[in-house]
Amino acid sequence: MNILQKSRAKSPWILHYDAGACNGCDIEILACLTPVYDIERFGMVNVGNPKHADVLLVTGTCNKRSARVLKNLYDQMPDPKVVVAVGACALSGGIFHECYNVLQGVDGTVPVDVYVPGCAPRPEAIMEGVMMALEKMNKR
Amino acid sequence: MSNRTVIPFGPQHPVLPEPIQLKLELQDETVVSAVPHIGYVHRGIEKAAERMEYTQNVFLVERVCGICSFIHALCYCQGIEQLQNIEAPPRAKYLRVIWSELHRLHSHHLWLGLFADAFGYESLFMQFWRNREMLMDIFDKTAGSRVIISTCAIGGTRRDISDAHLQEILDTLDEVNKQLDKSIPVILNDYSVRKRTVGIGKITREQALELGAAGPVLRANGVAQDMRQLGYAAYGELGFEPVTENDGDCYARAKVRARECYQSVDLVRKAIRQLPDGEILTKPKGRPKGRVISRVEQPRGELLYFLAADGTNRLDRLRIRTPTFANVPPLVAMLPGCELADVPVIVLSIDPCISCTER
Amino acid sequence: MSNLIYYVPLSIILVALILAPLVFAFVISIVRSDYLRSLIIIMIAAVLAISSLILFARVTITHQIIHYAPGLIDWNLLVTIADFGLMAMFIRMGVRRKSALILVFAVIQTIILAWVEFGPKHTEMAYPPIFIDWLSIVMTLIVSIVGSVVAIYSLPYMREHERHQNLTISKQPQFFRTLLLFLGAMNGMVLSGNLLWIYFFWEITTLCSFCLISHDETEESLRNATRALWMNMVGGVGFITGIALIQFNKLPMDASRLLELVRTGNEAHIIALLILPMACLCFAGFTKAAQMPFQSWLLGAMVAPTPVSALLHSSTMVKAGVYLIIRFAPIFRHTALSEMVAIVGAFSFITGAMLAIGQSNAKKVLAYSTISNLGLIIACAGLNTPLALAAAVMLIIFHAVSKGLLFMATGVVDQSIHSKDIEDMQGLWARMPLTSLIMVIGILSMLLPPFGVLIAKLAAIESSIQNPLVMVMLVIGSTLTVVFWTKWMGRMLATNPQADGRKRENLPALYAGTLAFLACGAVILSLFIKPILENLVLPAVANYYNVAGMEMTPTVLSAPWLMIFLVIALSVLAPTFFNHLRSSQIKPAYLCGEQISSRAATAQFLTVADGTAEMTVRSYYFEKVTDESFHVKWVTIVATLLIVILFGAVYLWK
Amino acid sequence: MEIINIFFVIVIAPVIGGLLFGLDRKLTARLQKRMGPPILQPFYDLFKLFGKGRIASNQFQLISVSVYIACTILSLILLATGQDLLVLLFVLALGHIMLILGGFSVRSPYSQIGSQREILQLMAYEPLLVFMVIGTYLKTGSFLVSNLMTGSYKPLLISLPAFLLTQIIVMAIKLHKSPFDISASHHAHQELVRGIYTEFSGAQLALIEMAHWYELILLMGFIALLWQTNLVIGGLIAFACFLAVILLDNISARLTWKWMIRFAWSFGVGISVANLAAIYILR
Amino acid sequence: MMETMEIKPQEIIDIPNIRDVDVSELLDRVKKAADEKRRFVTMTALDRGDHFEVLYHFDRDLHLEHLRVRVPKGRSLPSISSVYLAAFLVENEIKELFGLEITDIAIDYQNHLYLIEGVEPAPMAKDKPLE
Amino acid sequence: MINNVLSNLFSKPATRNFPAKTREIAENVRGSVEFNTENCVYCGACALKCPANAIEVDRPAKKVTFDLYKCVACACCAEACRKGCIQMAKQYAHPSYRKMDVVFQGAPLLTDENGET
Repeated sequence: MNILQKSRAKSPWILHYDAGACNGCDIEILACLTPVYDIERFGMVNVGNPKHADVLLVTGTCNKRSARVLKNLYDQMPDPKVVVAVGACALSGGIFHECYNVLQGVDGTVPVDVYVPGCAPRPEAIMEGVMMALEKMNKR
Repeated sequence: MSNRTVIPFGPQHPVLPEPIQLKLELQDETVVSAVPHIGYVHRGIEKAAERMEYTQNVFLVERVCGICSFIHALCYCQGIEQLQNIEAPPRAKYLRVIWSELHRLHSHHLWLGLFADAFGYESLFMQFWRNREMLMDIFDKTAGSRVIISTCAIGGTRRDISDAHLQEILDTLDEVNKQLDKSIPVILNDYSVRKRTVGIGKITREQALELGAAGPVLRANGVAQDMRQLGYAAYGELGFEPVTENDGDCYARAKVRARECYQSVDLVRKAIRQLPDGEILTKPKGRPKGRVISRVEQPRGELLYFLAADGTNRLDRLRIRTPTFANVPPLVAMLPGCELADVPVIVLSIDPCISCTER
Repeated sequence: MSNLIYYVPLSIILVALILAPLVFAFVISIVRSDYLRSLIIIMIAAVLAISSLILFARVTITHQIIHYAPGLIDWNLLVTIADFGLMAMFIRMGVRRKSALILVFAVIQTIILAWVEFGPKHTEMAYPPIFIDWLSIVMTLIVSIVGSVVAIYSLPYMREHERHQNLTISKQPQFFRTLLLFLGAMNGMVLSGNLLWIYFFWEITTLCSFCLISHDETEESLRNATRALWMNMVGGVGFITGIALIQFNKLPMDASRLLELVRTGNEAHIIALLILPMACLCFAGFTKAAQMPFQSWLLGAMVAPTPVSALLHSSTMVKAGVYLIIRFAPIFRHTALSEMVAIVGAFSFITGAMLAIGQSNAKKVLAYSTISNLGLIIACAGLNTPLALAAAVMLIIFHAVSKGLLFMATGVVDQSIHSKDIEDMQGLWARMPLTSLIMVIGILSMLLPPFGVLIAKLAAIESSIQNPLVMVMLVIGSTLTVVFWTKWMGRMLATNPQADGRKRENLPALYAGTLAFLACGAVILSLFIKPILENLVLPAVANYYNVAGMEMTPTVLSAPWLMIFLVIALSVLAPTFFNHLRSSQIKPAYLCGEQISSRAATAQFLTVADGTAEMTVRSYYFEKVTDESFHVKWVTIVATLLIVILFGAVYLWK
Repeated sequence: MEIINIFFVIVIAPVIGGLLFGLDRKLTARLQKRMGPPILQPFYDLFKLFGKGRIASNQFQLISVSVYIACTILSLILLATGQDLLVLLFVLALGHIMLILGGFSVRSPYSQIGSQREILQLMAYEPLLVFMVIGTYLKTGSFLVSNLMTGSYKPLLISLPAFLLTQIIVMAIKLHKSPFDISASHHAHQELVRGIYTEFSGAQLALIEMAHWYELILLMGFIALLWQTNLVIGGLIAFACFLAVILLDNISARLTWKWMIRFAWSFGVGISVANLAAIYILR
Repeated sequence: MMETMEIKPQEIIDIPNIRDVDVSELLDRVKKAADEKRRFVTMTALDRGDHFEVLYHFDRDLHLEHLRVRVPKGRSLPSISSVYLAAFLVENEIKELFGLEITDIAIDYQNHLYLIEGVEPAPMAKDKPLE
Repeated sequence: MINNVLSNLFSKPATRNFPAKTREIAENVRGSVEFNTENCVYCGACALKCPANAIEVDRPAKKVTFDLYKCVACACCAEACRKGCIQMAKQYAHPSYRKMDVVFQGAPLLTDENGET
């Protein structure tokens, strides 16, 4: 592993976009930031700005309006970038997958690299998902 | 050229955990007008509730909002119970109070943390969220899940809490109370926090009533209105006085919630002390028919479910009026005249839950 | 080469610098052909520039002060007659404009002038009326070069200006007549040693500024011109009172002689006699340099066509005011007057900068900035150390170049986008790359290292340490200055990503030439500021004060300016030329995810009800804090008080 | 000697600066009862940013960043080689203004508002720095650092105590620490997203980060000047100030720009002027 | 699907305190409610096949009162946002999701509150298929 | 606040050092759905009860398809199954690079969306 790859693995900056979640997954992502889970140990920072981000965490049932935003955000991220879909809603629409204003999963809008199942996934699962995504990014 | 600054505030914005856009017009940094633009979270739950069986709807309405999911389920179940003319057993009622109040407690911790974050007090945010994890552990242990606990069922609860866990809850609450004693004074007395909250986002009592505010926003204006006064579940037996403040600004709202934290701790303790033994589930009889309005108090305020059923295993209409939906018009009234820096503080002061609002 | 300079007789140079503009002013007022007019203006400009350079070379090579008596006719008599002629004109204007103020001040001036001319004459002329030293040279260079550049720039500008007004008869002849008259008068003023001559040219500039401000003859311009006239007449009264007092005290009427007297004679006695007249002259300088509370005439002057502003602010008019103060600064050194002059100047510096923050009209920002900068120059004169005076002179030079440049560029922009509002200049970088580049250079040169204005400002702060009050005002004032300049630059640079290609800008040759000339001037002069200061200005100033070397070592000059310049230039040029963005790397701006990505060249976002809205960010003007009318009120009151205190201090000092 | 100084500045300063920022993050985490990132985290961030694909909105951004870092390094070199302090300050200001212009150059709401606020931050701290330099002049009669270092003066802190306090304010403003994280916050949980840095990314952002490291060393160098007789003590004082700023960051909310200007210009300028006045009177 | 359960005859429950009003007198009634300082809670719309049933819920001291109007399909309903500004959001929602025309809403989202172009309009109407 | 942060500084961090140390999972945690098809009679009760329609039962083909990515972990299926074939495992479902369905037909197989193994 060269220094660049090591740095990439050690410094994932996260952009979290809630594409229409019930807040369950979102607060679990936020909980990852807190002292008990403290993802900053891995250098993860929630940067809140696509232009700085390496990892896009998407939660929620995507609808057409948020799909538009999601696409825009993804486009604005610099390469290399990975997308982690978090929670049943983002994977397939979950319990809402048949609702009229729900797209079945965000992978129709942006290419998803890692799927984190659960409703809501535990913080551990989310951390695991991000780390898997980084491995994938370094293999590319 | 217009001499107003026009900027989008959201949908993707780090201070707004949820997607909502405020179209802000500013003069220098003073907000002239703010129009909310929503629809990023709309799923169509009311329609989905007509599609799914009424028993399955419990899981659907839990996911209206992941922060106060239990209370949504509670409101729904109480409505169905009314329609089916059944009553939950006493132990279930007390369990419902325990979980409701723990939800309120975790929601208020979450809010206090986010509120601190809104004015850039990161270490305070960390403090509240660290304490909140204690409550999340309780959910994990008692309900088997951290966020959406799925313990409320029509006619009672799905799970019981063992005596060992009850003791654990009491111990945790002692710790929570101790930590609150450390953190709440910061929110209430710290110079920099007071600078950012006192007098910010002020509305009058008349405005609050006129604009249909709900929950802590209303109570911060001196209106003692709390659905728990209706005495649903076991609240009637626990003795309950709503918390009110009179200033109607962000500081008063924070104070209401801070005091409610202590109140919730007390309520849970009382409920555990008075917890009767017995069944936790009454088997539902027949199918719901008729119309009913069910109201409970969410951490964010009054939650109202309108249920119409015509005797099939599906509902005819489920109408969900969430507190944030009611608090959006007051928010629109609070924003003009404030500073841009205060926008997140004011937006958070109503404790917005957009996924509730849009359903 | 040096021989050549010697072969050109001084008389010819003087004729070229003073008389030629005056004569051609009348020629041009009858020339109707655009072509011929342009030819004459360019020719005169060349003559002025070359003559001033020759004069400069001559004085710097020989290190001498030139006293020269013009021959042929009795010029003194001519000046006297012309003086009264001027007074008559002022009275006529007062009548025509129905302005009691003008009338009163004109009459007062006439009476005092009459006393000076026909009253008891005690002193004989010690030196001939033409007096050329380093200061005159600096001023001549500015007037003749920057002024000429403005004159050339006016050619296309006025053509365009009149095209918009749909005039039936062109007023350009009058305009250029006044312009040339102005330049001639300025040269005359700075090259004269005799106070009465200076006064005469001084009053001509007052008259010329009135004509230029009222050029468009709109209601507003006439009103503002009238105000400019009476305010400058107040200064004129101060000037002539000063002259009268000198005559009354039986002192020589000659700048050169006065300076000498102070340097050699029993100073205390003479200074005591001179201090009140000097206060009067400083007062005159304040009015002309538009110091608070006389700032309103300069702000009103911006209704005139932009070249007029460029001229008034850069090379002429306001510079006449500071010239007068600097000219006599050594005389009132170490007096209460000097301290007060510094405070008045510093006050204008800080309040001008403060008021500029609240303005969105480019010309108004420039006007307040001029007031502020002239305040700084006057503060330097008041600090009255060799270093401070050197700083003042450097400021005069660099301010003239940069401010002229900025006004001219604003004029070009105005003719292109039809607005002087800074907010409307948003994204100018994409639409008019050349002009905005020049503007940015102009602004940077007013503000930051390694440009001359800043270096001079640092020297000013360094010398202000003797006077803590002035020092505090200078420090805070320079901070305020940063605010409005940066805002302005930011607005111009604010472009949409993927703005449809870089348009090549079609700038008329005369515009491009004049702008580029001054922009290069600002850069090149800054590059050589250290040798200029060390080899030319500082020795001259030391000599002026009759001190051996500098009293303080100016540490500001010891900085490795060349290295700083190189590093900055390199850091600008490297990414400009060697690090080009490919179009695929250009991404639209972050608009919270709601930008309209297919049209990234706009800053539109989707909003309420899926409609679109244009993202606009306006600069901050702090309307509540910088309410102009409120601040102008208290500033006027405080500034008036300061001037009262100034005279009081002079009185007490006796 | 000069060469060694310059080498030290260009190569060693960012290493120390990066480590200090790493320490900042670690310490902040510990103050919040977290484990926090490894102390080398800023370097990982930096290398990663250099390896990112390049995106920008216009060419000017590249120029502005390049001038920003060049000026920051230049001012540090000026300090290390004992040059004029006043010149140094304005070279630093040039870099800062170029960064602001870079923020302005994109029509993005947060970057532009961030730039506006950055001007205000500049306005808040600039006089405090200049006053300190003037205080130095009053004691030593020169703006030259070399003069200060070689002359036999008592430690400046004894006669200029107020400036220790103002330098802490300046450092907090410069490093965007609460309560002064107004134009851009480190935590991105701010109404302006990343404020002035919103539109910079990849290598540009990395250069800005690096410039911050230089800047931190510069500011600490400034504080160290207050104990110029023994730079080890000076460095320790500077380090203590740095820790104080971190602590301040963790015990304060973000305040508004109005408050910042009012505070910096009343309290900061007030004690600076009082200190200077005391020197004038006692002289 | 679920095994069919026998439906026991049970008392039909309906919400108390409903007052039926005509569309024409709605605004007057609402104004009266406002004068009596009732807090506007929300509105509920129901699609009853040929007409919409719209309920206005008001609260006073935890006590709910309701107004009910029936609007035939194709007719429009006046907005009450001039009296209760708070109603603008729910009125937009009903307008968009049910396809009931509500006129003069204080802030009108033009049927784009929740849904964007391309999503089927009026999804809550009963004639829309249940998926 | 200063007391709080300083006491934080001098006490142990609250961080659970995941993944180096995983914490004990409480009893009764609804982590993920676990199928044990030995006793399965393909009655379809689980599919009927599932609010997210994550389970499909093909009775003639004796096939159960479980879509992990729709599952909301409500444990309704586990409660509905009379044969005890479905349990809630304590461990949470791990993330994956590809979306995969869990199909049971006799023996459990892992397949992706296209039905490939």
